[in-house]
Amino acid sequence: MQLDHAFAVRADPDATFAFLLDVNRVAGCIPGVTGVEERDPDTFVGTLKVKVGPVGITYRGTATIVSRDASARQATLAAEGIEGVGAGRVKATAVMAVEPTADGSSVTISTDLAIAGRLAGFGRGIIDGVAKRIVGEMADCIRTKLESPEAATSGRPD
Amino acid sequence: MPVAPIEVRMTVNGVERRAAVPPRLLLSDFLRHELGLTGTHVGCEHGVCGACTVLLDGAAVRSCLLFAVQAEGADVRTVESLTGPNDELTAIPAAFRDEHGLQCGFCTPGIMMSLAALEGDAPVEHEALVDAIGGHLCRCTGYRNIVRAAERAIGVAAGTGEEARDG
Amino acid sequence: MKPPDFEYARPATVADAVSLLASAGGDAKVLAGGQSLVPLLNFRLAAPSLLVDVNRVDGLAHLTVDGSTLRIGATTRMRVLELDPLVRDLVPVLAAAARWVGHVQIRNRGTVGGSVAHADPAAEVPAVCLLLDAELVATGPSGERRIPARDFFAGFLTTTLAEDELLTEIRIPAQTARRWGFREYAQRRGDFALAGAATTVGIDAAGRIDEARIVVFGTSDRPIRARSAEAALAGAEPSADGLDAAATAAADEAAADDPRPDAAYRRVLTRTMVRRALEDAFGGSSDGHGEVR
Amino acid sequence: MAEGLARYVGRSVPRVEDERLVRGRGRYVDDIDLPGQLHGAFLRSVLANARIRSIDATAAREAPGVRLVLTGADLGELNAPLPPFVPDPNMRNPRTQLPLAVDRVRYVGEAIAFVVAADRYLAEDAAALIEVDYEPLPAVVDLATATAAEGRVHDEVPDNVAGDVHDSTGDPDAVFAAAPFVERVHVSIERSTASPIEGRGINAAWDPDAGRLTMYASTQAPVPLKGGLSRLLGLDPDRVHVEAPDVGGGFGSKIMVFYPEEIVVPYAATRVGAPVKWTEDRWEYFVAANQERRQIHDAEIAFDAEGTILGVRTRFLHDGGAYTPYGSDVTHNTATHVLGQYRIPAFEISGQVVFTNKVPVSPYRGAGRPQAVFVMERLVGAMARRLGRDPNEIRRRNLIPKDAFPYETGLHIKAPVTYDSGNYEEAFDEALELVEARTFRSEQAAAREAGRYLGLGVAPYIEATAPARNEACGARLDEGGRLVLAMGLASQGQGHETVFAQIAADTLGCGFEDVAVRTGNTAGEDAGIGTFGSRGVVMGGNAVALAVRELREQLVRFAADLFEATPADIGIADGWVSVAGSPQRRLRIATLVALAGSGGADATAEPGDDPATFEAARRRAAVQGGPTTFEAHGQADLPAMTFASGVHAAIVEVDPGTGGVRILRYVLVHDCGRIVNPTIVEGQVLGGLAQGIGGALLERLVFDEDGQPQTTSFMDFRLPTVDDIPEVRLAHFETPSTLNPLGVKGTGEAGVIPVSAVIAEAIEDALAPFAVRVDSMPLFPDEIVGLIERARQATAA
Repeated sequence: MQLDHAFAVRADPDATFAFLLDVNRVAGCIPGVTGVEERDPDTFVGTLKVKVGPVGITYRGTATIVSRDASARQATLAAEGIEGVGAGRVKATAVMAVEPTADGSSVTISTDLAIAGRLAGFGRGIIDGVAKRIVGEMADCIRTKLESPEAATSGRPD
Repeated sequence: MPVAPIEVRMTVNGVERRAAVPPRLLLSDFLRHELGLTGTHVGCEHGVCGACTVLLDGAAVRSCLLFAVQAEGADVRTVESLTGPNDELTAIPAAFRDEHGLQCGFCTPGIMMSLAALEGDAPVEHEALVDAIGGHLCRCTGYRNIVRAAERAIGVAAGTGEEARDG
Repeated sequence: MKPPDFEYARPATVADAVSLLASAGGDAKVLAGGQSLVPLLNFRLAAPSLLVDVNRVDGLAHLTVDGSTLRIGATTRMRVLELDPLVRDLVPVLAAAARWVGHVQIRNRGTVGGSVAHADPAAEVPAVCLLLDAELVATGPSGERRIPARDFFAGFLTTTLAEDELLTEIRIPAQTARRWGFREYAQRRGDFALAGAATTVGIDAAGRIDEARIVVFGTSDRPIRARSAEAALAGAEPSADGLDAAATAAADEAAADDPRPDAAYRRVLTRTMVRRALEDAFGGSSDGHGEVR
Repeated sequence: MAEGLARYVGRSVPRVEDERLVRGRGRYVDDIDLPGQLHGAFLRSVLANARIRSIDATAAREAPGVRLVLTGADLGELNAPLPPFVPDPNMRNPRTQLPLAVDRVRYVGEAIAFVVAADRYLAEDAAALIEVDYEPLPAVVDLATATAAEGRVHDEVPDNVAGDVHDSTGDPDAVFAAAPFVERVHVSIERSTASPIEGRGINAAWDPDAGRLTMYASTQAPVPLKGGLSRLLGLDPDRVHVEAPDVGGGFGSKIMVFYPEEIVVPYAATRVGAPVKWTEDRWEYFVAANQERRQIHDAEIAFDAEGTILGVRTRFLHDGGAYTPYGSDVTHNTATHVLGQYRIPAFEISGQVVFTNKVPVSPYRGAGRPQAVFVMERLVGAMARRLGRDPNEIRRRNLIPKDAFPYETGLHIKAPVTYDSGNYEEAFDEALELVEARTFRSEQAAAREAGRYLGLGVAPYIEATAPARNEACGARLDEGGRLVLAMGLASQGQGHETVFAQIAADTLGCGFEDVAVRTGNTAGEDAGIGTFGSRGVVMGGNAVALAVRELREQLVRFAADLFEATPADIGIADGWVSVAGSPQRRLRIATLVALAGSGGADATAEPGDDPATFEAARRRAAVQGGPTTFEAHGQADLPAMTFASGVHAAIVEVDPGTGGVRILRYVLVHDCGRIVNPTIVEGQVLGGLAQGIGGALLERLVFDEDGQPQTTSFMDFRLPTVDDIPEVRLAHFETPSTLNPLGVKGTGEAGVIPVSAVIAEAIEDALAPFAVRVDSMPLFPDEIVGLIERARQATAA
């Protein structure tokens, strides 16, 4: 499943791109992510609790920055998670790109999402709805943090 | 460790039943496997097929979408109640037999219970019969004979029948 | 397909229910009719640690009139909404909408509050709440608050209710515009709507439309008020062209946000539903009617 | 032949099954709780194609209530590829699955581990604790591109082709080269599933002291299961007993022999020494019970200006899923059925059975036939368009005439394809009459004036029924004179108990209520194959007739001795045995049984017996000797399939604003030879029609690009409800089969076969103003709107 999200940020493109590569800070913006630990500069482990209405599934997994191109301000993040209890899995590859604009930056995040397990088969747009909501909230949060006065300094998720 | 059982008391087909059950035990499983009332069938466990339909305080409901603990103090009726004290068939099962309203018989008890909920209001509008049957999946019959059985057992209020449904 | 283990509580008061919800730290779920929640539990797509069964909470199953407002307790069954003369009389579009909810066996158990709090984008009652500017009453640890419907539905299965808040009542103003229409379409009767439309319209003495409300549902992540379509109708005399234009405007408005691959189809379908709902509303009877297949 | 079959055969005798079923006293597998009952749950693959690096069941083994956890490694030698249902020379790469996957999974739903616990809830809890470390591989999902896909379902099969099918008759190349007209179509039929309301289920009990395994299974084939189980588990066949109790529908999906669960569950029972029950839940049914229907065809038709069909050719791809236990079986049905009722001198079909990372395929009611009719009738539609003729005129012109039977198609699919009997032209005319085809064009024109879009669709079809030669019946008269039939053949709602009792009662000359039929139980009869291919009444019914006829002869000989008459003068009717010419000399069948059993000694007269005759018979019996019991065995061995046929026609209305299709009236003309029970036959046909409507308008299994099934609930896979079933007009023809003594043909699948073809043509006809083409099934509202929108854009451009 392909999810495309674009948003504008009133912040410098390089600062924005740096933020996107700071997994700890981005993770703090993904609703339901907890316990993020750094394995190496590009690999992180953590837990994602997907919670939308009554749907609640916890995935344990890793996120890896598989490529980064500072000059083009483009990076690719691959994440994979396994259900804490149950056999389900989730895999996502997100291509993030930052372009300069007149009043800041425009960010695009193209996510290729694959979900396996019962959630995948429980149709009628649950996944679309859940994924769209997570990416939407993440984008809002990133924008808010980048545009807040302490954006440049704070390294910790709230 | 599993959550401790909870005491539940309900009346099933006129008989008071008590048991200590885990909160997550579905009413359908309670009826079938704790009480041995296996006439209530389970076809999907997500509330669509209707095979598990029973009467809860007179209303047709999916027993796979209720926990047994929720039936505390309730009056539950299952398909077994449609057979009379002398083993005679009441109107609804007799009509299903007479109209060939079943084949494999798996969905039948649920459908008959949805119709049993209408018995007190008989005769009803044709639409009410179709509405009641509309909440059930039958994979064998193609429904026509189920509708005929329902019409025969419940009775259709004058002027609401579907004319010449079969040509 | 058996549910995971959970603790179960059956409070008798709103206060107890709220404190139980608060005690679970966001890991509790309210069990009302259970017609959406229990399937998710059986599929093990939900795993709350505690279910708070509100079916026996005192004073939540009422259906009363307060001035010109219909007050519906949260645990009122959908079947009551469908059949109660009070609803048919004061808010006929709501009674019609209720008839489209699942099948009778689901409506016998499903609750009005449950449908509203579950916030399924294809659900009928939330659409009518938005249509008629309903107020949703919730109680949390810090007391009661009233939330206008337009601020309540926040996205796919998502509302602005806090995790420790309990929806207790739905307050729906009686229809002032007596003409109404309600349409939805699904591949099978009883299924979630692929798209639907609810409308109320009023006509003044001069035969002009003095009030038009249109809500589209099933196309986005929440029900949508089709403001531009309403504006196009307001003040005009009803005409076929006018209804066409309003339907197109509503479809454009609603389809813009549909992420699914069949969005183009939904646009066509939405247009049809709005057009037909309006037609019903303007059709001969001032009482209108929804399409019942 | 069939003389004397009059009292019950042909009548709508009420079903004996219903007395228990309507009381809620049916006994389905999950209803059976044995002492010490344990419950099982499977862990199934969540990926469509992956290597398994490791399986860690430690936590599951320690979970509350768990008695046993089995992985493939725990099965030892038993974990070998399961036997194919049918060995198939067309399969160049036959593959069957392991009972439990070990290092590779090939579809979402493939079984990996089995947990046995105190109850199903605990078993599911524990199964969720098993950790499987997967290495995902690219999934092969899309049939059209599967042979060139990046992924491989089986590593050693690079093109994912499992087998090839080819057959032809006449000289198609020459015919097409010389034909005045040729039209081509490309059609696509989606994957679907049978979806009985009861899923599969098994309850297996092991008695270690007796070394005896008893298995209750929701299956269409208890007899082959028994044989296979004793082989696979190394048990004496006498100590394995399989029973199909009441079965809540099957439609093909409950005959696999072996499904992995059918070996794992009984094996688990032998391991724990207690009964183990596994009841398939709905999610499991959607990911683990066999599926069917997905085929893509390129087809062409050669014809002349008069509308005579000269030849048909088709190439196809068949989605076989991850394993091919049934080989090319479904595609054989397609090959046999494309020509249908038409006289077509040249035909060629060729195609490939292709592996995909989806649930394996086996026949689902219709089984390759709906695809065949869809291809043929889309071709007829294209031909009619080209010639500017009414398609029904073309159909009528090309039907095989009544005097052409037996009709040799020239095809040889396993055996020569020869239609035994038929009356196609009259049935076709009847269908057009019933659907009011003659007045429809004016009805359609008037509707279009009013902005409504009505269309007519028609399709004739044949159904080759009763494949696989053998079925058996044991018949005996019990002490009370009751005729007891034991059959291995299982019933899934077809009313076998009733139909076989009708045949038996008429064959013997007893009352219907004096016959007891026990089906699906290998303890009573363990020869035979199973219920599939519309063979129950043909094979089973003829086995019953053979057994009871033999029994009757025994009784007649005995009576002739006692009555001092010649056997030819003995008559049996209504449960009375009498002598021709002196009807007062009569005794009950029960009396004769008692006389035989005791040599006259303990026999007493039954009410109504003629006292003088009884006394004389008793004295004769004392000195006469003769049989002490009456028992017979009948084995039907019918070498060739019999061809049922029919015509469906429908008027539909399409709503361009929603894409919705409403069937306004539906006509079903049907010929299954001699009819044993008209009500039951009607029920079969109507039920099939409902499934056909589902297959045309509602039901489709969807897989995403990773092979994840998207339709695993009854919310997403939509079976028709009462609202989706139209008014139906039914007519029966009875053209007896010449291939069996009863003159019967099968009927189980007839209702479903032509429905997609009929609905497709009707939609196309309704939307003729937009000139849309329907070339796929099912067709959903969004696709219908899409067709209209595209047609509008094309017109605009």
